[in-house]
Order: sequence, then C-alpha cells, then structure tokens
Amino acid sequence: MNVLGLYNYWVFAVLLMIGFYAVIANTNLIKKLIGLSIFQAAVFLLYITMGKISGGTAPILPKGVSDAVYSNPLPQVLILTAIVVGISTTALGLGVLVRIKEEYGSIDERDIQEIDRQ
Amino acid sequence: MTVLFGIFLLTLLVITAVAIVRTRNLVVAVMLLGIFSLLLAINFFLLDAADVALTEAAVGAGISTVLFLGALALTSEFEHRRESARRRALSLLVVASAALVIVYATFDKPRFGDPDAPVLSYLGPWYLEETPEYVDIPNVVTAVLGSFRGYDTLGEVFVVFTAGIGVLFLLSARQQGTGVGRRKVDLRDEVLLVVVGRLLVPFILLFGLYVQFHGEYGPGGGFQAGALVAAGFILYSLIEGEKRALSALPLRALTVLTVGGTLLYGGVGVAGMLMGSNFLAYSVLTGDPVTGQKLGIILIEAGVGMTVCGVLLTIYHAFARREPAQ
Amino acid sequence: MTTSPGDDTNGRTEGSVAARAAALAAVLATAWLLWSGLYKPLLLGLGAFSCALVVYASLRMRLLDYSVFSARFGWRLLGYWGWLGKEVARSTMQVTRAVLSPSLPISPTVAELDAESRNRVDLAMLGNSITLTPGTLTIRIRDGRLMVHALTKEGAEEVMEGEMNRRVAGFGGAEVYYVVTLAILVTMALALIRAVLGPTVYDRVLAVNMFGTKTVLLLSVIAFLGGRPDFLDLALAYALINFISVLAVLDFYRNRSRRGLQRQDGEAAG
Amino acid sequence: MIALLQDIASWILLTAGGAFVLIGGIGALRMPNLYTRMHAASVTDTMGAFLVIAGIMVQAGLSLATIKLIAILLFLLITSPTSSYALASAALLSGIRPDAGQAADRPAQPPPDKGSAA
Repeated sequence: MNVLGLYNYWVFAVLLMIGFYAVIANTNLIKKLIGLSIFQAAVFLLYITMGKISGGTAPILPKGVSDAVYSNPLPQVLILTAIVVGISTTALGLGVLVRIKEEYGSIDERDIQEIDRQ
Repeated sequence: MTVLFGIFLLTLLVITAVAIVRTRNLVVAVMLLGIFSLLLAINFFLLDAADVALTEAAVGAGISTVLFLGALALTSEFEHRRESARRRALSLLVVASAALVIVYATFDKPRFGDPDAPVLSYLGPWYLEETPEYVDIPNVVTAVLGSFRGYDTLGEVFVVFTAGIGVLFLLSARQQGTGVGRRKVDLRDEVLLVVVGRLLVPFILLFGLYVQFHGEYGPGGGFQAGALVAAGFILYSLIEGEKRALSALPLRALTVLTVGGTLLYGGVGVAGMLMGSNFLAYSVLTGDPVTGQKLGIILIEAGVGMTVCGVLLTIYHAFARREPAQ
Repeated sequence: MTTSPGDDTNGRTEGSVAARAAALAAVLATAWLLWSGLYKPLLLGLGAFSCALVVYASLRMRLLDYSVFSARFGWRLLGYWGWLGKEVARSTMQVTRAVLSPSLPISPTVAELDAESRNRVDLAMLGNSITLTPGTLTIRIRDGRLMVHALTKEGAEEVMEGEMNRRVAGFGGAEVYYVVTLAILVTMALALIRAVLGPTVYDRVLAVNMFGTKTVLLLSVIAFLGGRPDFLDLALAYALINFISVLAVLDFYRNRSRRGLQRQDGEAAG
Repeated sequence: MIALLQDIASWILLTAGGAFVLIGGIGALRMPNLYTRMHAASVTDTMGAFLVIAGIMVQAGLSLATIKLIAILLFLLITSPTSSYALASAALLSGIRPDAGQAADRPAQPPPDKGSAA
C-alpha cells in the first residue's frame, strides 16, 4: 500500500503535464483551452486528495453520530467554487476565440501570427 | 477495496486525457471531455467530496459540453495539424521531465489518507468542531463556504459575474445577418424529444431548487443549484429554440438575476455592517447569533445561485445567438 | 411516486391549462416531500415557494399548453408496463445470446412502422418503449411513422406485428456491492475503449452515453457502500441532466448541416 | 430471517445486474457498427440498471433512499432511450446508413474521423 499511497499524486502529475502538453504542443487555440481544462482538473484532484482521510466520510455531519471521522472540508470548499469559476472563465476564453475567428478567419496560432506579421 | 476502485478510475482518467490530446476532431475531444468529467466526479465522490462531485456533475453533465459545442459551431470543429514534429518532440521532452520532477517531489508527501498529514491538522478539524456550535447546520462545507470563508466566496461570485459580463461584451455586439443567430433549427419536429423534454424540464428545475435549499443538510448549495437550473433552461432552449426560450426567460431577466444575486450577497454583507458588526458577519442579523448565521447563509446561497444561473444562461445565449463567421 | 410519461393525474387531454398547472403543482409537491425527507417549517415553506416558482416557469415556457402530462392513468397503463417489462426481459436474453456467442449471430434490419395513434405522448411512449426493449431501437419519428432498427430480422418482425403498438394506445452483505461495482468498472473501461477507438463521432457519443448510465449506477452503489445513502442526489442529478449533452450534439449537427457546410470535411483534417 | 432473505434477493439481483451491465459493455465492443452497438448498450441501460437499482432497493428497505432510487430509475428509464434516439437521429442525419447490414464500420460509411487511434 505504501507505494500505491502516492498513486493519486502521480495521476495529478501526469494529468497536469498532459494538460500542459496540449497547451504548448498544439497550435489550435481551442485545443489549448481544452488542455487548460485538464490542467485545472488535475489541480482539483490534488486538493481533494489532500483533504481525504482514510476511513473518513464526507464532512456532512449526520444527526446522532459523534465518533465518525470526516475528511477535511476546506479543500472541498475551495474546489467547489473553483469548478464554477473554471467553467465561467473557460467560457470567457471561448468567447475570445470566437472573436479571434471572426477577425482572423482562423483559430490556429500559426495563421494568426502570419496575419499579424503582414 | 474502495482505494483500488479509485486507482482504477484514476487510470481511466489518464487514458481519457491522453485520448483527448491525441484526437484531431474537436467534437470528439469535447465528447471525451464529458467522459473525463464523469470520471472526475466519481473520483471526487470516492474521496469524500460529495459537494464537489455534485458541482462537477451539474457543470460537467451538459453545460460544459453545450458551451464547447456552441464555440465549435462558431469556429471550427477540426484541428489541422500544423505544429512541427520538432515542436512536439520538444514539448514532450519538457513535459516528461517536469512530470518526473513532480513525481520525485511526491515522495516527500504524506501517503494517501494519512490522518497525520499537516494539511489535516489545523483548520479542518477546527471547522468540524466549531460548525455545530457557531452555525449549527450539518453540512460543514456549506458552513465554511457561506460563513467562515464568506469573503472568498464573494470574490468567486464576482469572478463569475465578471466572466459573464466579459462574454456579453465580446459576443453581444450587433452583427449583420438575419439576427437569429447560430441556431436556425430547433428540435421541435422531434416529437419524442419534445415530449420527454417538456416532461423533464419542470423536474430539473425543481431538483435544482431542492439542491439550492438543502445545501445546509446535504450536498448542495447555490453553485450546484445555479448550474442545475441553468441546465434545465438550456434543455428547454435546445428543444424549443432560442426564440421561445428567450420569451420565457428574457435576457433582461437574466441580467436582473445576475446583478441581483451579486447585490444580494453584497447587501447581506452591508446589512451586517449596518447592524453594528463587520462586513459579512451574519450573527447580528437576528437576535440569536446561530439563527442569524443560518439566515445569512440561506440569503447568500440564494445570491450565489441567482448569479451562477444568470451568468451561465447569459453565456449560453451569447454563443447561441451569434452568427457564424463566413 | 414522482411521475412517468403517463401517470399524471386527472388531466384528460382536453383539460384546461389551470387544471394541468394544478396537477403539475401536486406532482411537484409530492416529489419535493419525498426527496426532502425533512419536514421543518422553513423547508416546507421553501418547498412551496420552489413548486410555485417551477409552475410559474412552466407556464411561461408554455409547457402546459398542450398536454404532455397527459392522462391515461389506470389499470391499462399498469398492464402496459407489466407487459413491457416482460418484453424487455425476453429480448434482453436474446441480445445477450447474440453478444456472447462467438459467431455474433445478428442480422440488422430496418423496419418502418405506422403508429396507430398520432397523439404526441403516445408516439413518444411507443418510441421509447421500442428503444427500451433491447434489440430494437427507434431511430426516426416523422408524421406518425417510426423507423426502427432491429438487431435481428425476427426482432423487426415482432415489432411489425405490432403488439406494442396496440398496447400503447445499515447494510449487510457489502461483498455483493463489490461484485457489482467491479462489473460496472469493467464496463466503463470497455466503454472507454469504444470511445477511444471510435471510429465515428457517434460511437464516441454512444460511449459517453453508456458512461453516463454507468456513472448513475456506480454512484448509487458507492453511496450505499460508504454507508451514506443520503448522497443519492448525485446520481439523481446525472439521471436527470446527462442526456442534455447528446441533445447538444444532435443540435450541433442539425444546425451545421443546415448551414450547407460539407458533411465530412474530416479528410482535410488529416 | 427476513434480513437473510433480503440479502439473498439483493445478491441475486445485483449479480444478475452486474452481469447484464458487463454484457452490454462487451456487446458495445464486439458489435460491428454504430446501430448494433446501441442495441448492446441498451441491455445495460434497461435490464442492467433496473436489476442493480432493484438490488440496492431491496437492501435499503422502506426508506427515503428507496424513494430516491425509484426516482433515479424512473428518470433513467425516461432519459436513456431518449438520448439513444437523439444519438441515432444525429447519426442518421449525418449519413451513417442503418442498412449497412452485417458489414462492419468501414465500407458502408463515410470515412471515420481522424480520431485518437491515429
């Protein structure tokens, strides 16, 4: 169990880097945004993992139970709001891309740079 | 055993992420992103984060797919491979070495679920112990979100609000064209979809409100509820078309919802000041501090729900009403 | 109970909007009371407010203008569901045999079927019943005609014979949860393989869809496994809204093909 | 005694449900084209879902949880054929012929998207 005890963090690292790869290796701007979403999800996973206690349960205290172990509520609060903020900001990014497409006729980094150079 | 399930699901998560990056068809990428979100929600649930899982469900099932597809319809659904092999190899190198560094760093981290981890030793237990006394509601997450960290949540609501305004500025400028926008056809000729949609919309809305008002007792609250109610209206709009959806819930009403929600949240804070305490201190709202806390949380959660719902629908309509570029 | 396509109450097809609104309010109030399970004055008040708000929204959306919540509750309907259940069980076994036998004995067929009733609700119920029965799948409904895809010729013939058409008108034993969780997880992996392999976009949508159902089941099971059955809300959320993304895909392709863009410009994407 | 009967009943229901869920998954992989795959998927959606949820219901007995499970099952039985229909209509619209017969994906259909298998 000792080695598997870090599995969540490894998945975090891999997901983070998959998202990062999509951002730096692709020239398509929507793909970059999708990469950012994955990147973001990796961070969510890290926070929630750190709040987990073995044998714990969700921090919603049922009546009449006093000896239960609860996982940490704080990371959950942070991530809960971050998810909604994440979709709003992603939408903002998509809005910018739509305008870029209208102005440049493309959402590819290369095309945009070429047009800008002219 | 549950830990092993978690490990299996996380592996699926990584496979999905790789598939998302590799595909050239962006619609496929968005579909895979849907699977990614489902897996993420199950993982959150396994990690005891019921509230977070419900948020991911409310946002990931539907809304995020709808928004991405809306943007794809206005841009392009295929990715033309333009980057050079050198760039990809270089990126891969950077990414792989960074991943190795992070993995190396994790060996210093406390093991999964370790109750002695530093993260778990200070604030978390304090919230768990004090919530029954100060706020007296079962859901500690809601208590922290609404009361203990009310400033933070207010900030998040402002961010959501700003993002909504931003999309509005970007996409609501007048365009030449028919003025109908991207969605020329609705699904009204699909009898089956119309019937089921009409049947489900009231229940989705009711479920959204149920989640809103049971946030103190179970997983739920304004963020989840706002997204769920928005999903209900989006379903209606998908089936019946933009025109009908906008006559049922006009853009002006959405603005009122968005602004009203934010003002309600801020107003509760100011009310605390006016009644002789600090900004966002709910205890003074009524004679009894605990009741005051409860009232404050219900009010600010309502504000959050209104803003989130208003912003998500505003964004959705902004994309749906836009004419695609030539 | 909450509701199924038919079992709403007294509204005959010609009932007035007000009567339908009252019926909807009653159903919603029942649903709230059953879901909530907390009967404090504050929550009851909020519940009443919520129901009123939803009815108002439904009126604004003109959901009650014609009767989706139409009627026909009664023994006949109960009998129908019982019969449908039997059909589903029988055809499940047929499809199971087909899936598991090495030679994959299928003979896909498309059949067209004239519905006996033109009523929209009847059509929807018929269409969904056909899809619910494994081995047959409604793929298009236009002007009272249903296009049905069947896995085997026999299946198509059975639908054509039209019986369905006529009819329409603290938890012990944790190990078993592990067994079923395992089955669901493996199926998720299989669906993921399908999502990665494709080959068409729609195969991937199908995989997303399968994943959604599996998620609902898995969340229900885990809620019990963890001893917190009050977290079933999560599964309910997915059961209610997960199909929106499939509708969004349909909407996307319909609006795109209407714009006269090339159907498969995928070759250019190579 | 009753508890034992409950356990046995839910064992049977859940195991059978798990089996059908699995069969649906295998079918979705083995079937030759989209429409036939959808038939296999519907085994999971209908029979699998019903048996699994019924199995949990037997365990839960008469409680709030059972009512929620009934609601979940009901909505699932309404939405899952609906999304199958929407999916089939979308596929039909984009020219994937259902009369492909036994033929596997490739010949009868438009070229596949250049997907992740690339």
